Amino acid sequence: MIYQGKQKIWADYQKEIPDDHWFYVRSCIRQNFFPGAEKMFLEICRGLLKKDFYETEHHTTCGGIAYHCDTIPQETVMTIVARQFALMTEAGYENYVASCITSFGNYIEILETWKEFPELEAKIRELLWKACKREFNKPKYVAHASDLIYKYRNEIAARAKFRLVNRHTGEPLRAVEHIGCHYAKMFPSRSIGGAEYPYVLSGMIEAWGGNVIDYPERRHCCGYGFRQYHVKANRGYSISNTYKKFESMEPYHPDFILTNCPGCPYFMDRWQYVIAETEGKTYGENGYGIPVLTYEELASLVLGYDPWDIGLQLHQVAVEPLLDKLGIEYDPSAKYKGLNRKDIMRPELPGVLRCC
Amino acid sequence: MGKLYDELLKDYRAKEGLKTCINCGTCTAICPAAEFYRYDPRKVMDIVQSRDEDEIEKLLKSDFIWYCGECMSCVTRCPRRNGPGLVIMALRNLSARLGYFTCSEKGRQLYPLTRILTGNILNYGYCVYPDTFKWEDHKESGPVWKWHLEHIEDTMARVGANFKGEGPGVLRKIPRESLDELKSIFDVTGGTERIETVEKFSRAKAGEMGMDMDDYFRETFEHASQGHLNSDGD
Amino acid sequence: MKENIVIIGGGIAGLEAAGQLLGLGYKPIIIEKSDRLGGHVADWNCLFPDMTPAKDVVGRLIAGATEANIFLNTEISFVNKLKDSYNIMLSNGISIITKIILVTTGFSVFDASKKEEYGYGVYDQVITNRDLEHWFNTGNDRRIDDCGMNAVGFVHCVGSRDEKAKNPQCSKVCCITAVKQAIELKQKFPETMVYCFYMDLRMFGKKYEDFYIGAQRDYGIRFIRGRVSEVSENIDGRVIVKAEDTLSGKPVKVTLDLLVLMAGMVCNPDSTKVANMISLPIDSDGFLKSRDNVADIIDSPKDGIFYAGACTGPKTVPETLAEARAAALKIHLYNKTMQ
Amino acid sequence: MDFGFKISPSSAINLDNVDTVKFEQLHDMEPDVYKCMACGSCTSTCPANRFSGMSMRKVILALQRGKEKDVVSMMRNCMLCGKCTMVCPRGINTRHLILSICRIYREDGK
Repeated sequence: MIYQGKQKIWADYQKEIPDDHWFYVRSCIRQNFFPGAEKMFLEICRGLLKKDFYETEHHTTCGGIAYHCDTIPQETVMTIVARQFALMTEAGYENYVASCITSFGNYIEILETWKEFPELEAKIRELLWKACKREFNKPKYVAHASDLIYKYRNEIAARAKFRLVNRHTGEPLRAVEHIGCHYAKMFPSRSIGGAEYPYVLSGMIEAWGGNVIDYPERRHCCGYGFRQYHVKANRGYSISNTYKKFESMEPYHPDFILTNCPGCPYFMDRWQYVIAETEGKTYGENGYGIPVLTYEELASLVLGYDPWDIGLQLHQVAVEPLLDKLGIEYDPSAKYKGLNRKDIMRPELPGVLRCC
Repeated sequence: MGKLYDELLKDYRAKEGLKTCINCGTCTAICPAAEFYRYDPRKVMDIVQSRDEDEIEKLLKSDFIWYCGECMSCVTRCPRRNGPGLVIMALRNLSARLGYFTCSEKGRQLYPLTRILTGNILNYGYCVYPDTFKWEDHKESGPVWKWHLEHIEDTMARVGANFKGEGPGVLRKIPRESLDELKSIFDVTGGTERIETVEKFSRAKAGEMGMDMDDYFRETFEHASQGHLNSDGD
Repeated sequence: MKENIVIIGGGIAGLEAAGQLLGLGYKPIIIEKSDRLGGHVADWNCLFPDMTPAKDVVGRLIAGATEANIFLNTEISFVNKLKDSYNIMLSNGISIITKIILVTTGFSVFDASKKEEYGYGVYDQVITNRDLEHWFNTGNDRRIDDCGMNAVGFVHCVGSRDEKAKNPQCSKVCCITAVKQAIELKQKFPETMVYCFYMDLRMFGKKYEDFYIGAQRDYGIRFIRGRVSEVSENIDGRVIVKAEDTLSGKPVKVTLDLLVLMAGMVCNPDSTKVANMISLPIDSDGFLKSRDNVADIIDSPKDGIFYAGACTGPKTVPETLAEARAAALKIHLYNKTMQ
Repeated sequence: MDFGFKISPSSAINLDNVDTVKFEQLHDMEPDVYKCMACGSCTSTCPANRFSGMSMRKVILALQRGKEKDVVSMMRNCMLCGKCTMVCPRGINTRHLILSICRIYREDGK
């Protein structure tokens, strides 16, 4: 591997990201499975870095999952998106940031399609007016939330309480980065680093002291496949693709996996559990899995937030082996407690996958 | 209705996605669906560009077009700037409109998908929502999700979510007037019509198969016949 | 005193034309940017279809052109159009007034690192056709294991027939070059499995098909019809190649010790520079535009300016030499009509 | 625990794992087998192709990919009429090749 070769490519895909004043829209999947991640995004950007991120309760799903499950026509998804843009316009913002990769891909695809077919944009403006009596300006800038954490990575590093270094060995932690397919595969020029060697997550890992692993199936989809997961009969597709990735990364012994897509961390986390229970195979050390984190979760850990405040108890794969390597102290007895240490029981332990 | 090919080309995704295919196979080489299903996106492109009406009709009625996972990895690689994934979306859209989707097992899955996803959007404003993401249908979500659902008020509160609450925040309640706007968007853009079309053809198919709609839902949601996966029957 | 004739580019086209013009009694001037003559061919080892050593060909051409005025390490700074001639200012301070210019600026090899998914410049074991020729010449490349290799692959059409690489054209010579290099590699390492990944095999030239049959029958080189989609590196540094085996309709993958990218021909930026200086048009394929692509390929649309070789599109060595000869004759006739 | 679905093996042909011993054996007997360029002349002229899917082109490809089972099942439909030999532009004696394939790949009595 020639690191300079990648740097050369990265230099071709650097986008100018506005520093401040963002209209923030959430992700359907992440709010369910990683509710702490989005909370921490705003906490870090607003609370810590004092940036302006505006959110309105009136924004909704972008419809991306329904669209990619082929259940709604293109005009419908475009008009839902147009409504989101209208909310942004009404709030007086021009920079639009999406928490979800499917959404991000959806927004970019729609804007590009409108550019190519202006008559379609005109039609959607009419439909939106008809449906909601709203008008919109197109955003000046559309970013994915990981672009912003990437942008702020050095500021985060400057405030970091922990570095991505194994405290027992002093070696940098080995990280696998997994980029959501719709981040760069359709429009490489709208990403950081391009489609082949995306830098958005690698840049964070490097800035915070870790080493990035490049393994053969790095670019392969996590296996979500929309309808291939949402319909139970198709889930063999989903797990088979994830399995392929894990088999490929196994020889590199990654300490953790970092993701920027809503689906990927869920699938890479949960399919490890299913692989363990059905095949008896685990990929971490001592029967554990490989912890899978979102970029906000990793940023929060580095910044010293409590692992249970940021929601790591909602992962199926135990994160404790990673916390131990990082030297982060945590209270095992608090992991599954509610507010004010309210007792709400705890999840059952799986049969094979070792959990805490 | 005009020819199927012409209908297909009215779809912007087909316009974007289908230029000229040279059958080089870069799409199939990295396609997650081709990796496990008996599926070859290159052949889809070749059939469509052949403009052979019979073959296109067969395609629209087949399982073949429903194997794609819409990851769009093919779009990155095509040397002719095609988007096989986009063409698949256009084919699926046409298959749904014409009711051809009920002719294949994977196509019939459009019924549960439509019910789940458009239901979530119109009822809650989310594509995925805890109230409808049952552990029983998603055992792979693990004991942690089961626990999370059982104590969702507490687990959500613990991580600072605004579950079903007023105002902004994680999993907040989407205000009624916003849900109403979504509904009227569905009404004016063909979303509602699409739901009705899928419902109508699925009902007819369920009748043909001698099932009520609940059984039909379960059947299409859960059942996978042999022969889809490459490994089947080997 | 005969007319000045300026030849821009000291590759094989420029050398051959100069040799012919000398034979016709002219004293042509060759302007060469680099410090040596022979262009790309001088970097090559053997030439298809008879495995003629490239240095013999280049050596003969240079020997035939020694009487010409040759400026090495020299570029054109600017050109002024005079009434019926051109004033060419060279980077060495010399200026030449001429009525006749022969453009033989040739081609550039496509920068294979632009096909990011193939990993040239990122993965150690990915090299180009040019790198391999260099190794044939010098035996010096740390990426090639002299003790032999398990498996080697060739990727056809790298940066050719590729709209994303902004070059939809076929580069013409890469198919036969891949077959030639595969055979040469197999001669050195008979135990190595060699794969060629192709879309079409364009074996148009004299004895090319024989070459292809030989590669199959005598060397057991495996041809896989499928464009390579992705290359990655495994933990021991070898590369994994993914394509579709389109003849069986299934994805195919293979682990290789070495992957050779057949980088194609693209228009030399120096051609474009020269074209801008003397207002020559560029054709839709990015190469210089001839007066007519069938009957007048060596004529530019401007009187007194001629082309030879790959500045107007990908060409083989014999085609280039034939054009150079034709251009010399054309210049001779043109000069006669001027007088 | 049964989740209702399982991991499926990849359909990709992995050339690293293809066993070519028998194919090399065949090549020793029939050096011309290497010369096939997959033009499909044999298939288009094959009377068995219409009803059985027999394709000499595919047989040769399947041999190289180590898919012996496919070969054996296709070969059952060959009637040894020899039309493919007449049309092969590379002059491969496909009829002879077929007999050799049968000898090598059916030795196990199938």
